[in-house]
Amino acid sequence: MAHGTHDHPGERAHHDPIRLLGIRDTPLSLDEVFRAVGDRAAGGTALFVGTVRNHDMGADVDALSYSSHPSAEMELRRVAEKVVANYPVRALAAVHRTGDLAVGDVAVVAAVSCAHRGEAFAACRQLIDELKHEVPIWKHQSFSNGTEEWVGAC
Amino acid sequence: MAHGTHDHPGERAHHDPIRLLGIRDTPLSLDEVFRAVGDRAAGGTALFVGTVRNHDMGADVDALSYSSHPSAEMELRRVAEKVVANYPVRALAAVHRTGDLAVGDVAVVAAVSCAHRGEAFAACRQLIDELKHEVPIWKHQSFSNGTEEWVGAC
Amino acid sequence: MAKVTVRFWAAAKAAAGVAEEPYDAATLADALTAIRERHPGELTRVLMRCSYLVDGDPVGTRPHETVRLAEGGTVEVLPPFAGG
Amino acid sequence: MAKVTVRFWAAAKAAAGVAEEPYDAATLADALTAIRERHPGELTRVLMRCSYLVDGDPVGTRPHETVRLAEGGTVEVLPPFAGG
Repeated sequence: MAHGTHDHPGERAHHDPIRLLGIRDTPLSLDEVFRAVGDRAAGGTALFVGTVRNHDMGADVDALSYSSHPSAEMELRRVAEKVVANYPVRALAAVHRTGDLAVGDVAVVAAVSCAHRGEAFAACRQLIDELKHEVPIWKHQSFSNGTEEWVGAC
Repeated sequence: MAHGTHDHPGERAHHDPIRLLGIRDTPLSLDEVFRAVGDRAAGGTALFVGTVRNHDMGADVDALSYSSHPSAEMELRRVAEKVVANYPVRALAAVHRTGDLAVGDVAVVAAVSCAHRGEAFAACRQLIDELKHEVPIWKHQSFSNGTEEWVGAC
Repeated sequence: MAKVTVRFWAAAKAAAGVAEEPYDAATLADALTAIRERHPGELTRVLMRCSYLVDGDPVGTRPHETVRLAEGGTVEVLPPFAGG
Repeated sequence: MAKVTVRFWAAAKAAAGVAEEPYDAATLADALTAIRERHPGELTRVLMRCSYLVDGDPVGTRPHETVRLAEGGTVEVLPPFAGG
């Protein structure tokens, strides 16, 4: 990443690029996450929004709930720090919803701003992939045929 | 992409996945683009937002303007159709700003919703990459040292 | 032998029917054997996919018989994560 | 020879100092030679990176001497695209 001489060289030292992390039982806002990763030096922001699908493995999803372990925010921070160590991240944010969600509700929003778009895409992809694997969050689905499932557990 | 029997099999036939395309001289809204790609069957939406950076090639950017050829919307549609042909896209949107922009202003928003996140990232990446190469839009930058530049032209 | 509290999460809690139970066990392997004896059905199946925290720390890939439990300690049973 | 209108866009328009000019030329190659003769400075440099539309259609990689111009037609000069 090229830094110009007037490019506020102290910026990265003074501002933590990890701008917003959260596990929340209230509705998520894409706009809040995008505002959190605003950075005058960043040209590109890649975002990922996970929403509740109306189907999974061919069955109709009626309702879905997420729960989390108390260590989830700490593990999310660990994942974010790994992404910041791997890519020239200007700003990063990730929030995950818990509680009861309906089809179409936003379950997770991840965003990474970088000077260039290739880095932003790669960093955002790592952030969401590792969030899903490393952060202790569980998903319980109820189907319209009356069955239910803890995703991945059985 | 697996379709369940209750997965509204006619949906893709009836709804064009290209939901919103535009070249506009008014401010862009991330929220408008995200709402345009809402789809009850899509689990993941990848988005890219390009904003005006405060620096380029080491020089401070003061102001920036985009202009476009009258064929730009048609070329944008051609790019969108290519992405839809290459990936199992549920919904796609892309808008590009023209006119005078300030540092931090949103220049472009691209979004793709798919059933799975890997496809959404790949399709969104192709959408923004080809938009930049194929759509006749030009960028003029003014720097704080008084110089100016037509990006890519000289 | 140590007296420990075993805490079940998500699918494991649903299968156990309780959030936590007391056990007497010297190692994580002993505790898991005791859990399987007390809950031979669904919970035993879920356990095959779980990871564990002992006193809050991830056990990771350490052999369970080498993980010693302390008096008054906790074992947490975490089913596979499925965020996003 | 055909009478055509050459339309300059963005950096090409800035370098030409005009949005469009009339030319007499039988092929795109002839038109570009005439443009370079009339604008030997900055515009000639910009032309090296431009693509062209003839009557609205992209010329692409066709050799310019094979692209015939029609009476009353248009040649559009497009500098490199730089959206996003």
